[in-house]
Amino acid sequence: MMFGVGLAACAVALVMALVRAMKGPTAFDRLLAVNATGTTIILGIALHGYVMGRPEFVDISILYAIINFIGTFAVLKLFDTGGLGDRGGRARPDLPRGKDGGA
Amino acid sequence: MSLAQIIANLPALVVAIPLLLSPVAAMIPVAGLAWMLAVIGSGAAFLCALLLQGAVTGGESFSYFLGSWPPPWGIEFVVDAPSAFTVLVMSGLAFVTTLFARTALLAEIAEADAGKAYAAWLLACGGLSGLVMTGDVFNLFVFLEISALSSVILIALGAGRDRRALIAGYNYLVIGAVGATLYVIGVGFIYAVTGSLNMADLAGRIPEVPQTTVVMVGFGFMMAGILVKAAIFPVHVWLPAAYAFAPSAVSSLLAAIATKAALYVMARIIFDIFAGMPDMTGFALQFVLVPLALGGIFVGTILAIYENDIKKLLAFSSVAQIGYIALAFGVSTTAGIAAGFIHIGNHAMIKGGLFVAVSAYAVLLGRRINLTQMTGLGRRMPITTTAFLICGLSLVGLPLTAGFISKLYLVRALLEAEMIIILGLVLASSALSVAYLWKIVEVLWKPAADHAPVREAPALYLPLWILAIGNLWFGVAPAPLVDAAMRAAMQLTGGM
Amino acid sequence: MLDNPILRVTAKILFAPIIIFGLYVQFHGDYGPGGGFQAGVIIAAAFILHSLIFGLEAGRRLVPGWANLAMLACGVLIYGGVGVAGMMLDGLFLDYNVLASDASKGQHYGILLVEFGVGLTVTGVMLALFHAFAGFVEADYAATEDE
Amino acid sequence: MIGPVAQILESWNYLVVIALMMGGLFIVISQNNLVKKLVGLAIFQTSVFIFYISVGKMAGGTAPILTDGPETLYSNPLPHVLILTAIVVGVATTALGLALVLRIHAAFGSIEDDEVLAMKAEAAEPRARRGGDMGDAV
Amino acid sequence: MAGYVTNLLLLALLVFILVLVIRTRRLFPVVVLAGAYSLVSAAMFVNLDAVDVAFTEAAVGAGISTVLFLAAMAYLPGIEKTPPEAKGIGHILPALIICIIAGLLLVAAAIELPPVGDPTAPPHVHVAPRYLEESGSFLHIPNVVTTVLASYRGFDTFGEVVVVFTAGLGVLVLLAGFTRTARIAKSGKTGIDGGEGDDA
Repeated sequence: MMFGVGLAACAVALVMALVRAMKGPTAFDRLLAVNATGTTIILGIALHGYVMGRPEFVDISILYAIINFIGTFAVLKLFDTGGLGDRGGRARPDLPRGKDGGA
Repeated sequence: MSLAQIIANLPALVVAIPLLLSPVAAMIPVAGLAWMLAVIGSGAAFLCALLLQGAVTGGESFSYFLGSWPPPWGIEFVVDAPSAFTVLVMSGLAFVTTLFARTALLAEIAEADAGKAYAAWLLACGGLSGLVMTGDVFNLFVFLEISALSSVILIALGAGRDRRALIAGYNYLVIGAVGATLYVIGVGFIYAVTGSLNMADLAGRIPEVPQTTVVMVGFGFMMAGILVKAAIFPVHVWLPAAYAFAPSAVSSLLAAIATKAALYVMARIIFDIFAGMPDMTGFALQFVLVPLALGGIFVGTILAIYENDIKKLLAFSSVAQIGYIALAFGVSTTAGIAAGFIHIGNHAMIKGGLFVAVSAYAVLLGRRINLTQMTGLGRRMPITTTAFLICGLSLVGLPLTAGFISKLYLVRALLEAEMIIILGLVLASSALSVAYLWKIVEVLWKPAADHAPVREAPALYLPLWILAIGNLWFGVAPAPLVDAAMRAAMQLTGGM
Repeated sequence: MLDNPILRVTAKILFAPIIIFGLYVQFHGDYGPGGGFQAGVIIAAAFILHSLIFGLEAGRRLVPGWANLAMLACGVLIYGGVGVAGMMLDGLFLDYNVLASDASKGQHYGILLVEFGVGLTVTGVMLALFHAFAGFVEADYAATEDE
Repeated sequence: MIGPVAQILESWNYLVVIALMMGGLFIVISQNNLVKKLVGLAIFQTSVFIFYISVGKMAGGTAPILTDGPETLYSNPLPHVLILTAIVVGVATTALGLALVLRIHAAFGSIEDDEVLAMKAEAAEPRARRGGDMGDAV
Repeated sequence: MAGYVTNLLLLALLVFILVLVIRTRRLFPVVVLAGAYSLVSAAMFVNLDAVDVAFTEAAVGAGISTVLFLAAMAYLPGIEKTPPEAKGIGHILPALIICIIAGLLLVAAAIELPPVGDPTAPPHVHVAPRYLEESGSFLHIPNVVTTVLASYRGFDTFGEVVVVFTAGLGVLVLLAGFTRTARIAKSGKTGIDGGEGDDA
């Protein structure tokens, strides 16, 4: 029961994060919202395991936590330096730099 | 490995040798050594295919259980007359084109890339052989992708000379991936109602499935995917650019073997997996495949007549020839299918030879060539051009060449099936194909403005003349080819 | 590359645990979700994180280009090697039953080796992909000339 | 089972997945942008994966990792294996496609299909201006 | 029941993301949305008992693919030029027709399929039971997916490894290779790869 409630809470948080991702207003709001979406899904997967009676699949959550971290980091680096390489790729004047540039 | 072990594992070796030599070739930075590996790999695969062909001459068929798991639980390789025939044609042509690839490929790509290029070359050979051997519908998808991705690499290698090769590669990749995904959707639907992935098992289970709509849709999507890969009109759009902008050596490999595997798979799906649904496949053949094949024949031929770039011209001609093969399968009698297999073999030799000759010109001229630049080449390179001419005449179907045998059997099959109108159309398109060949021949022997000295590319003689003589040989003594194709057709149709 | 000490320390702290998690996924694949492919991606992710924070050149010092190429080739060779070993021991291609005296044990060895091959190739390829993409220099290719 | 309506309700998973597939396919066919085509391809393929996994689902079943407990129902592992392979193939396709897009952008300066095609036609004409001198081309 | 509701929610999310992808013109959000699509489908795989698949999809679709797209985005224009639907219906009509026809065909077939989860459906009774049975009794490996992947269908996995290898090879040739021009390479300037290229 408790896990079910937790799962429902995750769903609510997911929707809220998505609303923020849609509304913005800055690119960083969206980025944080996408990150939060990932986090709620990590939690959701972990709780889902308990609800379904197979809690040993927490591995997936750990994996996604790692991936989410690296992914967010890559996005930030792209915003910051304009590329993922040492020289930062080409100059990207059209990339959002704190100002709104999302959807 | 002892000889007995090799004999026992021939079906796996045909596929595994090229695939396993490929990573080794990728690590070798020396172009010559990598080429040696490619020759060894394709040569060994050719030998295995010859031995396999020998093993099925008596009309037997056997299957090879990978990992010793019996089907339908494991994956099996099917060795019977059709697969042995197709794999023999493909590995033979792959071997011959590999022989000449050294000079031709190095003329067009950087030497430092050669190791990886030969690795991709071996992957394409192994992937296409696997496509033919496998008896599992999902494993077929994996091989479809191996061959597609490696072909894309090979095509994109042409970017060193012409940036349009990149677009050709991209289009082939995306169109091919969509085709493969359509195929996978079809397999998924069939799996959902049969629970099996093994071709033989499927053939037994499909007639008993109550949900006929699912079977029909599954069949349709599988066929749609394969039609894309086989470059049947109107989904042939990737083919002309891919052949034209790839390095010449790659064009000859792809033209000789790439679409043949997909055509074989098409025959396998229609006449083997879905043999238990003759109404459905008959309808699909008569009202879809035959019209598309005829469309391909005419569109390909007419576009070839108006094309000025020699490689693109040959590519359009390939679209037309693929149409002939599809048409022959569409007749769906034993004689028709046999005609299809005969033309698979002959067209591989014809197009292989023509593209090898074009590569020889390209090596000499050092650039992509259109017809005007070929003026007078017949006088400067008589030996190469004679071989080119033999293959070209074979393409048109002149008596005493292999192409004539193909046309003969196709015409006989059409007569037998009483498809007189289609017969007339085929003959008309054959006459049209003389037009584009004549266009080339005229240019080749026109006196050139400058009297350049005779210059040949002797390194290419051996493979080129193997193919040219093959065209003559199978035109005069077609019995081995025809017999093998007949056996293949008999086995596919169940000896009807 | 990035001077932020927090990031550098975080990366250093995370590097080893990610790889250990990858190895866990690799060898625990028989008992839980995971296997060579997933492990390969995770281990490659550790190296990608390293390259993101300390720069591509540092990443290349850690895994030089030739080593990377060898990784992706050797994985395929190990997988195929297990198959060939099956043939040599009078079995069929990829037949693990003959690898040990007991068929069940042979299957265990076979699966372990094969998964290792998968892991090696995938690690190599993912790393090579990241380095090729992030280190791509457009200007080098812009000069491609048609003929 | 009971009637067509009940049947549709029981297959809703399939129906939504088919809509997703076609959405992905639509992006691949209709879009001009080469990157968006690849994204569409990835979505198309992922939707097909969901279809396969739905086929393998067993009501009341659990993940096909055996437990010591009493009689448990397990979902069908075969589609899972197939899709593992297909995911890998998908990422391979995406990576190769992206590499080609980068090279196309370097060579043509555009990643819009129609613009690049227009440039192709231009490139097919003789290009006397550029000459054969490689010196300034590097 | 919880599984049923979760499934519904996730499917709705997927549709939502797909619509966003079609409508968004900036490529950067499109790429991030594609990652989110993968992630949501990974959650869906967990719900449909495919934990191994979820594991892979999360690692590959949401992880590696997104990072690769991001790395590529550094060089590419960030916005789509006039999308075809803005130019009028004529530009998207053929695609629309193809998709609708294909979709209707699939729907016609899907209605006939055994319902999701039906334990008597052919896939559950034909081949798979042997895997579930033998994996425990003969191979002694609890994860049946691993057994099938590496042993029963080991050849598929061999092909899969070869595909990955091919992709790696292709990207090395294309992005760190020497295809620029054969002539540059021959004129002695081989191997200019800016320091980071593959030097093997």
